[in-house]
Amino acid sequence: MRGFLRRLAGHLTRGLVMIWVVVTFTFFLIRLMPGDPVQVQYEKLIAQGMSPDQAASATAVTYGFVPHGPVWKQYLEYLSGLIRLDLGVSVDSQGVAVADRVFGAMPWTVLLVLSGILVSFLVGVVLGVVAALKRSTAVGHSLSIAGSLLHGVPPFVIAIVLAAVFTRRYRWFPSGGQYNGDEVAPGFYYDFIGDVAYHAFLPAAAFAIASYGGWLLAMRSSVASVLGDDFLLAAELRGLTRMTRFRYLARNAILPLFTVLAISFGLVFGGSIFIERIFNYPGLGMLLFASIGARDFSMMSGAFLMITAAVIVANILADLLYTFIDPRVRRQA
Amino acid sequence: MRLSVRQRFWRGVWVALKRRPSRILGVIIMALFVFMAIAGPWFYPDRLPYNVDNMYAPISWDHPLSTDFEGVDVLALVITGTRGVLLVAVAAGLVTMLVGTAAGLYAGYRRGAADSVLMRIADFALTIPGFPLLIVLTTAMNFGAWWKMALVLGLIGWGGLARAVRSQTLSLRERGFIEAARGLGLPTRHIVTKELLPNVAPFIATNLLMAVTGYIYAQVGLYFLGVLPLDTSNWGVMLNAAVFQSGALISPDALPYLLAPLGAILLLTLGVVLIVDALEEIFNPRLREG
Amino acid sequence: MIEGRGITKTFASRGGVLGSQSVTALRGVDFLIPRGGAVSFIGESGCGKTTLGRILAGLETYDGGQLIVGDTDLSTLKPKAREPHFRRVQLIHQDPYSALNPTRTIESTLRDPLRLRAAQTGKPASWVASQTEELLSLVGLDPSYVLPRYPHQLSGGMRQRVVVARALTVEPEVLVADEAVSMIDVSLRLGILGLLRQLRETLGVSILFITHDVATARYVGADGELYVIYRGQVVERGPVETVLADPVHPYTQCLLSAIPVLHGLERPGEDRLVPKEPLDEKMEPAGCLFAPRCPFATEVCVSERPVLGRLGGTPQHHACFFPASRHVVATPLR
Amino acid sequence: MSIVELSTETLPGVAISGLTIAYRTDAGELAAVSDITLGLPAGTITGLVGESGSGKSTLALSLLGAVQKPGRVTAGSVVIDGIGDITKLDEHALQSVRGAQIGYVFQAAQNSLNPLKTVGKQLLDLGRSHRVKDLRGLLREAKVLLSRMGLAAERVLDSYQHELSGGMRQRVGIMFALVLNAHLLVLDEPTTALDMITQANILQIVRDVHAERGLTTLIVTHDVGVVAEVADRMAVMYGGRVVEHGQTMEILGAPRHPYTRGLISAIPRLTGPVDAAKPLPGTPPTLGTIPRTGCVFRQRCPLRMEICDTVAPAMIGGVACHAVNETEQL
Repeated sequence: MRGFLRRLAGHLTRGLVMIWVVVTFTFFLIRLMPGDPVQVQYEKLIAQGMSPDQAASATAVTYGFVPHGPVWKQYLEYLSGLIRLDLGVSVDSQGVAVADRVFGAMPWTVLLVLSGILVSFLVGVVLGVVAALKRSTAVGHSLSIAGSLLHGVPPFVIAIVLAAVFTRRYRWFPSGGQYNGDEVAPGFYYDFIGDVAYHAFLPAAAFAIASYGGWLLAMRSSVASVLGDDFLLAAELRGLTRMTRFRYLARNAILPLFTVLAISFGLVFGGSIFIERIFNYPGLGMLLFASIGARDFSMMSGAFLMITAAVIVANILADLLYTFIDPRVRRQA
Repeated sequence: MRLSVRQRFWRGVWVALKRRPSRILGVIIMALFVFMAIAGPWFYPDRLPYNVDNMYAPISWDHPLSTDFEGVDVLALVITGTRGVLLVAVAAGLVTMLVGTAAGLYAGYRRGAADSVLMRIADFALTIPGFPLLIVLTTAMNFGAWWKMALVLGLIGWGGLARAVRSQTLSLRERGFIEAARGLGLPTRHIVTKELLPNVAPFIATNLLMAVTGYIYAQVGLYFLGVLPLDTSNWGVMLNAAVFQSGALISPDALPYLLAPLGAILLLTLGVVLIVDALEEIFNPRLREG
Repeated sequence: MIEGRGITKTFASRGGVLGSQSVTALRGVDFLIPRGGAVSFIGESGCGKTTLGRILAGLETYDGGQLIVGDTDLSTLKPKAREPHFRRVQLIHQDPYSALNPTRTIESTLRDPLRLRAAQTGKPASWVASQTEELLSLVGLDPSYVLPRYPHQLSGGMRQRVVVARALTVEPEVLVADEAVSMIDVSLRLGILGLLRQLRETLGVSILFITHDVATARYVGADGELYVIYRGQVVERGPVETVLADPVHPYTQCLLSAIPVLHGLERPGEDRLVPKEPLDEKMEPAGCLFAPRCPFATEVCVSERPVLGRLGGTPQHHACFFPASRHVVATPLR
Repeated sequence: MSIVELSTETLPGVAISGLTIAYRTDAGELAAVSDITLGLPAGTITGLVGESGSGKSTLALSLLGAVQKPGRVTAGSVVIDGIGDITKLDEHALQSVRGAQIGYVFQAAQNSLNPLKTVGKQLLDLGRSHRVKDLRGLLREAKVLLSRMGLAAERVLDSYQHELSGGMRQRVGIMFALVLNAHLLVLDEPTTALDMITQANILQIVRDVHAERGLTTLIVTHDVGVVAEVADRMAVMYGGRVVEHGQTMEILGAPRHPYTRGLISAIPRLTGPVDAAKPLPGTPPTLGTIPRTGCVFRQRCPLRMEICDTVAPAMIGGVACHAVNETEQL
C-alpha cells in the first residue's frame, strides 16, 4: 500500500509539472504571438473609447491577466486565475466564460474517447489473439495486414468514409449534435440515453475502427512472445486444461498493453478534432477547431489545456491500473 | 566468394524482399510515390488547366480520375500535390530520427542524470497530444517556410523513437560485447556507431518510415481542417473541398474527387505496411540467412 | 602483477527513497595475481567473485581499498587515467554469444581493436591482417573459415575462442575468465580450459579463473592459488592442491562435498558435509558469516567474526576459529 | 494419504521402441531422435546424458506425448505401464495423464511458473484441471511435500515466482510434479544453472522422494556428474541416437562407446594427475549437421572404420559401435 501511495504521489507530481509546463506554454504562446492578440484587443478597446484602465481590466477578464507591467506579474496573475479554474472569457463571443464552455464540452469527448477505446481495445485484443494463434494461416495473415493498414491510415480517412456512407449516402445516423434537443430533454432516462448513444455511435465507431488495428498488432506480438515462455509449456506438461492455459496466456499477454494504453490516449484525444469536426459533434475537439477558425485565442488555449489535462489524467489512471494488475509491481511495497 | 559489406547488405535486402511477393509490391508502391513527388510536377504546368464547364467529368482517358468542381483533372491534383507534403514529411522525419536516435543512444549509454532528464522530456513529448499542439502552433505561428513546418513536426514526434532506442540501448549495454569493446579501450564514438547503432538500425529505419507517413498525414490533416492556407493543391486541400465545401459526400458524380485522395492515402499506407514487414529481416543477419 | 588490498564494494539496491537497501558484495578482499600465474576464485553465485573480476577489468568501481596494477596504485589516479591500466586486464564473459556483436563478422570484430593498436604503436596496416590470422590460429581456429562468418554461424566453443582471441588483441597481462565454460557443450569445455592453460605457457598471461566448479579451476591452474569466497569475504586461501587435498574451512568442505561423485570410478569422501540451512543473503550475522549454516558453529562463531589467518598452524590461510581436516573429496578407486 | 506409503498400483515402467522424432525445417524433415529403443525399468532412476542438440530434451518430452511443433513422432512407440502407448493418445487423454500420472520438472533456469499468480493459486488450477474434489487435501499434500524439501510451505504457497530463489523454484517444480501422486517423474536438466551446493541439495531430494514414493525417474542432463550422483542406470545420447546404455556404475567404471569414453575422460577431477583429463576433438552436431547415414559419431571418433560411413551401428549388448562390437566378438 505504501508503495502504491508513493507511486501515486510520483505520478501526481509529474502530472502537475506537466500541466504547469503546458500552462506556461499557452501563456507565452498568446503573449508572444506575432501581432500579440492581447495587445491588439487592448488597443482596440481604447480606440473604441475606453479608458486605459477599463480596457486593461476588460482584457484581463478575457485572457486572465492585465496586458501591462512586468511579464512575470502577468504570468502569476494567469496562474492564480487558473488555480481558481478561471480560464478567462471567450474573445469571439463576449461574456462566455471559457471554463464553462470547456467543461461543458469535455464530457462529450470523454464519452466518445472512452467508448471508442474500450470497444477497440476489446476487439483488438480478441482479434490479436486470433492473429497470433493462427499466425501461419491465411486468417492470421489477413488479420495482421488489415490491422496494420487500419493502424496506419489516419483517423480522418475512416471518419470521412463512415460519414459519407452512413450519414449522407444512407441517412442511418444523424449528421451532427450530441442529442436531438427538439425531441428529448437532458435527463437520466431511457429515451435520452438512447438518443445520446444514437448520436455518439458513429463518431465512437470511428475512434474504435481507427485504433483497434494498433491493439491488434500490439496484442499479436505480445501473445507471440508469451507463447514462447516456458511457463505455458510447463502448464501444458502439468496437464492444465486448455481453458486454464488460455487464461494464463491471455492475462500475461494483455499486461504489457496497459503501458501502451497510456500512450494511446494522446493520439486518440488528438484524433477527436477530426472526428468531431467531420461528424459535427460538439466536444472539446470541435471547440478547439472552432476557436481556431474564429481566432478566439483564450478559448483555444483553454481547450488545448483541457485536452492535455485529460490525457495526463488518463495516463495516470492507465499506469495505476497496470500497477494494480501486475503483482511484480504491486508487491514492491 | 568474398563480398564486401555493402554487397552483402544489398543481397540481404533482395533475399528478404523475395521471400514474400507482397514486399516487392510494397517497394513498387513506395517507388511510385517517390517518383510522383520528384518528377510529378514536371509533367504539368504550374497552374493546372481548369474548365468550369467540365466539372465532375465522367471518367475518361483524358480524366482517368474525373475532374474537380472547377474541372481540374483529379489525377493531376493527386500527383502534383505529392511533392510539397512529402518534402516536409521527409525533412521532419529526418529531424525526428536525428533527435530521437541521439537522445535515445545518449540516455541509454550514459545513463544517470542525463538519462533521467532526457527521458522526462521524451515522456513529456509523448504525452502532450501532438495534433492539437500542432494546430495551436500552426495557428499561432503561421509557418511560412516549409522547413519551419518540418522542424516543428520533427520536434513534436521524437519522443517515441527516443524511448525505443533507449530501451534497446539499455538492453544491449547489458550484453557482453559492449562491455568487451569498452574493456578493449575502443573509443566511445566507435562503440556507439559501430557496435550499438547497427543493432538499433531496424528500429530506427522502421520508425523513420512510420514517422514520415505520420507527418504526411498530419499535414494532410491540417489542410483538411483548413488550418493551413488552402492556396496550394494537395490531398488535404482536396479532401477539405470535397467534404466541407463542394458536397462531394452527397453527389455521386463527385465521388472520384473524394475517393482519389483517400485512395492515395490508403495506397501509401499499404506500401509502408508491406515494407516495414521486410525491414526487420533486412537488418537482422540471423533472419537474413535463415 | 596485480594486487588488491582490502577491496570493498557495496551495491545500493534500488528501493526508492524510503526503502533503499544495500548489499555488501566485497568485505575487504586481499589478493595477488602474479605474472604468468593462475588464481582461482570459487564460491556460490552472489558471493562476490564476479564483482571482483569486473572490478579488475574496470567495468565496476570499488568503494574502498587499493588496486595495484604493475607498480601503479590505481586508487591514486583519476578515473580517466585508470583506463589504460584496466586494458591490461581482459574479461572473458560467461556467455560467448552475447559477448560478440551479432551484426558484425568475426573479421570486423577482431580488426577494430587491432587497428586502434596499430595506430597507437605505429604499426603498418598489413600488421592488422597478419595479426588477426595469427591470433585466430593461436586460439585454435581456422582463420579462413572463421573470419567471414557471423557469431551465430559458429558453435559455442568457437565463439568462446573468438572471444579469447579478441581479448588477446590488446596483449593483456591478465585474462579474467568468469564461468567461461559454463555455457559451452561439455565435450568442448576441456578444450577451452586447455587453451587458457596453454596461453599461460606460451604468452605468459596470468589467468584469474572464476568458477563454482572447483575441478575446472584445478585444471587451469593446479600450480596456482585458490581463493574460497563466501559472501564477499575470503574464507580460505592457499595453493590449489593444498586446499583441495586438505581443506580446513567448513564452507570449503561443503563446496567440495557437493561435487558429484563418479560412482564406479571413485569412492566418496567419508566426511562429506551438507550446510544446515540454505543461504539467506538478507541476514547479516554479527559473527562468522557462515555460522548460521555451519554444522560446527559454536557460541564464539555467532558473536565474533574470524579473520583470514593461519590459526592452528595450517599451511593455508583460513577464516575459521576451529579449522579441522575432514575428508570430503572423493578418491579414485584405481 | 501419506507420502511414504507406497502405491499399490503397478509401477510404471516405460518401454520406448523404435522412436523417431523429426522436425520440419526449411531443409526438409530432420530427425532429432532416431530409432531409439530404451527401457526405463519400474522403480529405477535412469540418467539420460547428452550435449545440446543430442535430442535428449525431445526424447524427454515424448514421454509426455508433448513433442513441440514443428516436431512430430514419425515412428515407434512409448509404452508406459498403466497408460499404454502415449504416442497414440488423444489430446484429452494426454491432458489427464500429464501432471497426474507423469510429473515433469523443468530446467532450473527456465521459469516454469505463471508470473502473475501465486504458487498456491496455480496449485488450485492444477487441482481443478485434474478434477480433484478435495482441494484442501491437495493443499495439505503440497505443504507436506514442500516442508519435506525444507521450505516454509505457507510462505512459498503465497509467493510469486519472482520472489523465489533458483533452488526454491526447483523444489516448487518438484512439488508440482509429484503433488498429484505421479509415479513417473521426468526431470529435464533439473540442476543446470544452480550452484554446486544447491545442486547437491536438489539431487539429494530427487533421490529421497524417488525412494519414498517408489517412482520411476528419468533425469535428463548434460552433466555426467549428475547422473553419477543419482542414477541407477544411464543412457548416453549423441546426434539423436542412444549410443550406450546400462548400469551407471558399470558404464562409469568401464565405458565402451568411444563417445562415452571421451565424455568421461574430458571431466577434470579433483584428485589424480591433472592431465588425466583429455579433451574430445571436434564439435557436436546440430539438427542440420547430423549425418543422415552411417554412425553419427564417426567424425570425432578415434576408432572410425570404413563401415561407419555407410551403416549405422546396431545396439548390441548396450553399445552401438562397429569397432566395439567387432573387438568384443573376437
